Amino acid sequence: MTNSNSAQEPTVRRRDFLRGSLGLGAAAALAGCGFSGDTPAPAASTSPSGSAAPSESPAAKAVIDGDLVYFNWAEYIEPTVLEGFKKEYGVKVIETNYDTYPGMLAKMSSGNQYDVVLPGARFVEQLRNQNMIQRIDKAQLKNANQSFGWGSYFDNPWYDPNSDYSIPFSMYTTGIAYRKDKITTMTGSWADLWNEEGKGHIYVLDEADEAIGMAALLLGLDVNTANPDDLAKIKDKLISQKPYLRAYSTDDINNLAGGNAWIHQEWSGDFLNFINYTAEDPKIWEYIAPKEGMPVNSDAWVIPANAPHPGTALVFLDYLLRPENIIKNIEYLGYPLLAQGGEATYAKMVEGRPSLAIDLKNIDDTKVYRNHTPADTAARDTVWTEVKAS
Amino acid sequence: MSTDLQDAVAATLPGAKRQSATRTRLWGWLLLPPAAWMIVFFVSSILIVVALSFGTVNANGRPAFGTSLANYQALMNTTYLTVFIRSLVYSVTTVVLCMFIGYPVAYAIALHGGKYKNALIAALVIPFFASYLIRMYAWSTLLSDEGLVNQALHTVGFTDGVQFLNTPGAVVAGLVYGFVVFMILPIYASLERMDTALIEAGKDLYHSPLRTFFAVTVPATRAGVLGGVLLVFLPALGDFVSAQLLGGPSTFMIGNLIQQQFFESQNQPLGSALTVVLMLALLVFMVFYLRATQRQNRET
Amino acid sequence: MTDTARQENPVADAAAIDDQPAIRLINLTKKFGEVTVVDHLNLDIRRGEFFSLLGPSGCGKTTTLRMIAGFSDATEGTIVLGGEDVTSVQPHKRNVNTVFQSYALFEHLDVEGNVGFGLRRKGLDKSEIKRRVNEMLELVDLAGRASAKPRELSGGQKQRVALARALVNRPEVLLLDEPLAALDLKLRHRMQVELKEIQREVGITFVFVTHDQDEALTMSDRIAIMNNGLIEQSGTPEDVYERPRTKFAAGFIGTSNLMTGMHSEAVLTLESGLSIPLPGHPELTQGAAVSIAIRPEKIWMAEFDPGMVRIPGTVSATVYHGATTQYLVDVAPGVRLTVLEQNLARSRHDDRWTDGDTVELGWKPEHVVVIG
Amino acid sequence: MAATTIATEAKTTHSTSRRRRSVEGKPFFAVAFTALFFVLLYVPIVVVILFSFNSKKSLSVFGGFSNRWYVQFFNDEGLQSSLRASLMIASIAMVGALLLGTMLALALERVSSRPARAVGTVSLVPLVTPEIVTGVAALLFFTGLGLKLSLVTVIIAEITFSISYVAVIVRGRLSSMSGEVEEAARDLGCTSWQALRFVTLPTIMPALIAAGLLVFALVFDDFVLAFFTTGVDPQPLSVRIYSEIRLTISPAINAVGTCMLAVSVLLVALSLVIPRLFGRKDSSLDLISGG
Repeated sequence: MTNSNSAQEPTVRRRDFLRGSLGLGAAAALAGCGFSGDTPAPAASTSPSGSAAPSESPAAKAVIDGDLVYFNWAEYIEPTVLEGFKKEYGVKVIETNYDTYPGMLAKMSSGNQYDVVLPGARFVEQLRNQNMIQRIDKAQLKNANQSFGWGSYFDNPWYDPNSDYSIPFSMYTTGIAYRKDKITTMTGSWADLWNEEGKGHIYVLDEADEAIGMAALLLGLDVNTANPDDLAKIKDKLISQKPYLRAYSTDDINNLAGGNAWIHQEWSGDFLNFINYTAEDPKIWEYIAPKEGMPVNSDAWVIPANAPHPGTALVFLDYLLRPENIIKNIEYLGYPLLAQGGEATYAKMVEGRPSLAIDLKNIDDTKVYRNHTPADTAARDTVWTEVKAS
Repeated sequence: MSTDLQDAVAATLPGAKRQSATRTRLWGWLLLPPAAWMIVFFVSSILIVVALSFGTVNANGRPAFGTSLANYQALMNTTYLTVFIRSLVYSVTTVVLCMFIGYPVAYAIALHGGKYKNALIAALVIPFFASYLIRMYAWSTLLSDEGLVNQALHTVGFTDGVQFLNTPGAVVAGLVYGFVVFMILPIYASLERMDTALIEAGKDLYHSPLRTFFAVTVPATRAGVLGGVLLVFLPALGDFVSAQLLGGPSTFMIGNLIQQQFFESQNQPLGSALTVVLMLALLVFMVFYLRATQRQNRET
Repeated sequence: MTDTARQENPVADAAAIDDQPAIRLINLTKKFGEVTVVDHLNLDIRRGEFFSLLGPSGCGKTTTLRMIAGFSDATEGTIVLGGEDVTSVQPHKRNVNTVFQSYALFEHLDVEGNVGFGLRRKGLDKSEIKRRVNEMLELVDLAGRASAKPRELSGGQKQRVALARALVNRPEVLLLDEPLAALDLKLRHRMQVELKEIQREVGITFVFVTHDQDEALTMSDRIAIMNNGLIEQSGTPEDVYERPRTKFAAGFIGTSNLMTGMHSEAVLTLESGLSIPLPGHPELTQGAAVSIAIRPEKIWMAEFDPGMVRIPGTVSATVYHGATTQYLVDVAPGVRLTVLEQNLARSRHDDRWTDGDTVELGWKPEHVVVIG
Repeated sequence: MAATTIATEAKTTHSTSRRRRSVEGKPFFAVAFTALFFVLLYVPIVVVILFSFNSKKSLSVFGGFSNRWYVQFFNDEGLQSSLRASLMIASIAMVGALLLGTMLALALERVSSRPARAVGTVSLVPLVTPEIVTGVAALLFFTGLGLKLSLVTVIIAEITFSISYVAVIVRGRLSSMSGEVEEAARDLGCTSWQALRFVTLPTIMPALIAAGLLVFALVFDDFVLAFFTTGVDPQPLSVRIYSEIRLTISPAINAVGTCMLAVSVLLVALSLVIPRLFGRKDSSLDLISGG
């Protein structure tokens, strides 16, 4: 794998190495310099534009070349779709799950080899910039026209120019779910997560981006801010929320179903899934789109650079793009898929619940989570750690 | 120190005893494979943790070795201190609760279990062989606001319901539930080993069974209790599952902090530093523990 | 001490031994680091004899036994077993078997399995093993317990299983390491008799290690008294009891009244000034320091015979033992003798002495043992 | 032995001093407290079993009996492969830890040199190290060496963690076995190895069984180490359970839990029964509990 930025790489590595071995002796020398997972060629920047041209790898062909090593959220696919793939192509699916995007990144960085992974948009960019994923040859996908070529936004999304490296999957907003039978004083603002009525029954998603983004919107700041003053305000705001909170949790459906949550920062699709499949009485539940604005995000399938079976991965992605599978997944997941007809299917599902409507126009607006420089990422992580730890 | 540790640890564990040495070369060779294994996979891995705790995160967001003290400086922060103190408070509370719960149970089984003793110990152990996660999950659904317990309370007339979950109490309860068996077994073992003639003698001497209990039984089982303290305190201090499944917004423990650095914040060097601090804290505990057991050994 | 060693030297003694010994130890030495546990030991044990190594704990007797068995390597010296040098032969190849102090039975095997263990290792065929095991169980009186597990047996039964397990292999020599120490007194006495009978019956050389002088005296053909890694004296039980050759031997076997002083002209003068006549020892040099030992039962307190040595004393304590009474008699400042008197039918109660009585002690000159 | 004595003693006091005891009330307190303890211990277990038969997809409302979650479990290839992976990890780790732990125990019982004591101490450290530390260390070690995380790394980590348990249990048994027993075997014609094979190992067999079962159960259920060291192979069951209960409602997990419970009941029952087959009156449980 070649890299246009690789010229500066050796010096960095050697300096790391010397530092390590001088200071720490055998153990450091043993593990080499930059520690493991310092994958093939570190890119110099993680600039949000993603303009640094990644490597050109020989694109794989859509031919079954082994079992599918599949890495996704738990149950984030319609079961019969997965079953159908196994039956039709006679392969096994080796499934592993992650429970946060950073967790996913950690597992990929530690050298684990997967065939297909479903990262969130900003992680697609990060993986692309770090040369951890491979180019997807659209010509190999018979159903590529479902996502591309009809004037779709995803012909050239913000996180992956020309969608060279990814196939878009779903999109979602982050809003607030609440119980109408318990709470009568909602104002349609993020401030509702500080609601007195709901004190002790309010949940915030256990994700740095979502929590910081929510506070930023409430304070009128950029959801991606890394400005120290902004972060200080956000931190104070989030800490002021603690007395109202029941917990930070991404186990949203359980929290809603168990009756512990009266107000819950919530992903649109999980809410739909919950009221369609789990809620005892769907009518008492409402999803609101806060007036300060909602983060809109999407995810996309990628094939890691070190995928053992890229051929099978391509066959799988093509299979997912079949119109019938797109519809099955939308209905099961409750998220609109980023493909032809996806929006219409979704619109039918959310009839009468306008707050769940998602406008594709918002997919690259300011309320999308972006990548940061390592220093900025660290600053945001520190705020989040300190909020949770306090 | 090292042999003290060995003896002290050995003393807390079942059936451990010192023994004379019959030397044969065979035994020396037998030592090689396990020794090599422990050095390669345990000692060196701990050394890597220590080494990485002085490392940095490079421009790529990846960990790199270094000689920086920055991670330790970052820990000099009231936030981390809060988490540390909180973890200590939770673990100590857990140990104390386990002691008060475990002692009567061990006592009842050991001295009043009769022929059901083995069956009772089996009944005690079985749940701990079934998935810890599933049991914790069962508790969390049982105790949720509209879970079975609150439904039951509702039918009895508590219309408001009680919030059990997502509180520090729930975290400690989870820890107690998870580790109490490690307190019961050593106490049970020491009660089993105790000479019951002591109790008889004590009854003659003190007349009151309660006074006998405190004057005879408790001191005789101190080794078991100390062993239990060790076996409960250590895992409790490093746990992160209980706080994650049962905790609230302010129940973060060191274990959660470490896990977060490794799997969310992508800051392995800081996570390593936290791990080293945790190990040091345990070392301090071990020193005090050893003093206590030595004092105990002198007294008996 | 070197005297003793020389006397036991098989090379010097070789002519005296008509038969080849079962065991010959030559300059056998064992050191653990700086500590010498067995010190240039020379010893012959004859075929078919019941030989005891007697000594206090830590004297090196068990170490000697372990070297003979092969569990412990000799630092120096040679072990000859039935004419063959076995010094560096592994234990499983030596034709000796051991009865251990702890019995060391195999818990996972029943009595039959335990007893037949050695035979199975030798690869004998099953019926032969069965026959010999049964025979041996008959001998040790355990025929009915062949299928019992060791933990179901009493101490005495375990002891007999251990004995049978060793004997069934028909070893040249059977080594017994304090095998009776763990038994209670009554059982111990019974087992002493049984062991001796079994030894007579099978005719195998027994080397018996014990710290119990009674045991050694009643069972052995010969006894070696060990101390600090050296053999102080060896000989028949009567020999070592009646004629102890060293102070240690005199003190260790039975009770002895030991007195040390200056010899001149058939009189021994103690430090306290007491003079004791010491007739009949012309070999003693004038002015030499001499120790004498007299057994308590050899001292009379009345009805003296002519020719006895007699000295006065004061009874300081009496201990009634039933068949005997023990008196402690002060004969000079700091010199207290122990006297053992039979409580015979003819002696009346009133005749006995009480504390503070002035008495006269007497003994026959030939009962005085002079130690170098 | 001691156990029987205590039991008899307890019985006698019970009959002779009933009146006095009821006045003071302590044993009644202890017994009642123990009963309550066992109820609480088993409440979640009962819930798991009950809801594994729930006809509804709910963990708080019981809608009638159904075997749908078992059907789902047995048709869920992911859960199945995780179950197989966990069984494999536990079996291999059990064998490996037994082998190394027994070697360690035998050596430590007999060699008292300084390096041996050092090894002995080090081998006990994992017992007193929180799992998260061991997990972090294993993760950094494997990734640092550039080893791919896989079931193999999980197994290595689990063996490292389990050796000390085996060593402690086996040493306990060995130390109560007189060293003369092995000498007796050699005396009766065994080489050192044969003595080990024909005498020592059969003698400590109950301890080996107890240690093996304990390690199997601990490893099978272990989450933390597996979480840190697992790769892309089928995830160990505990890790899959963790990601499922964090993100979805899946009563199939209760079916899994019920099956695991059934297996562990079987294992514990075996550990009670097997030593009897070896003709010993005490059970492996005594060893686990140190009795």
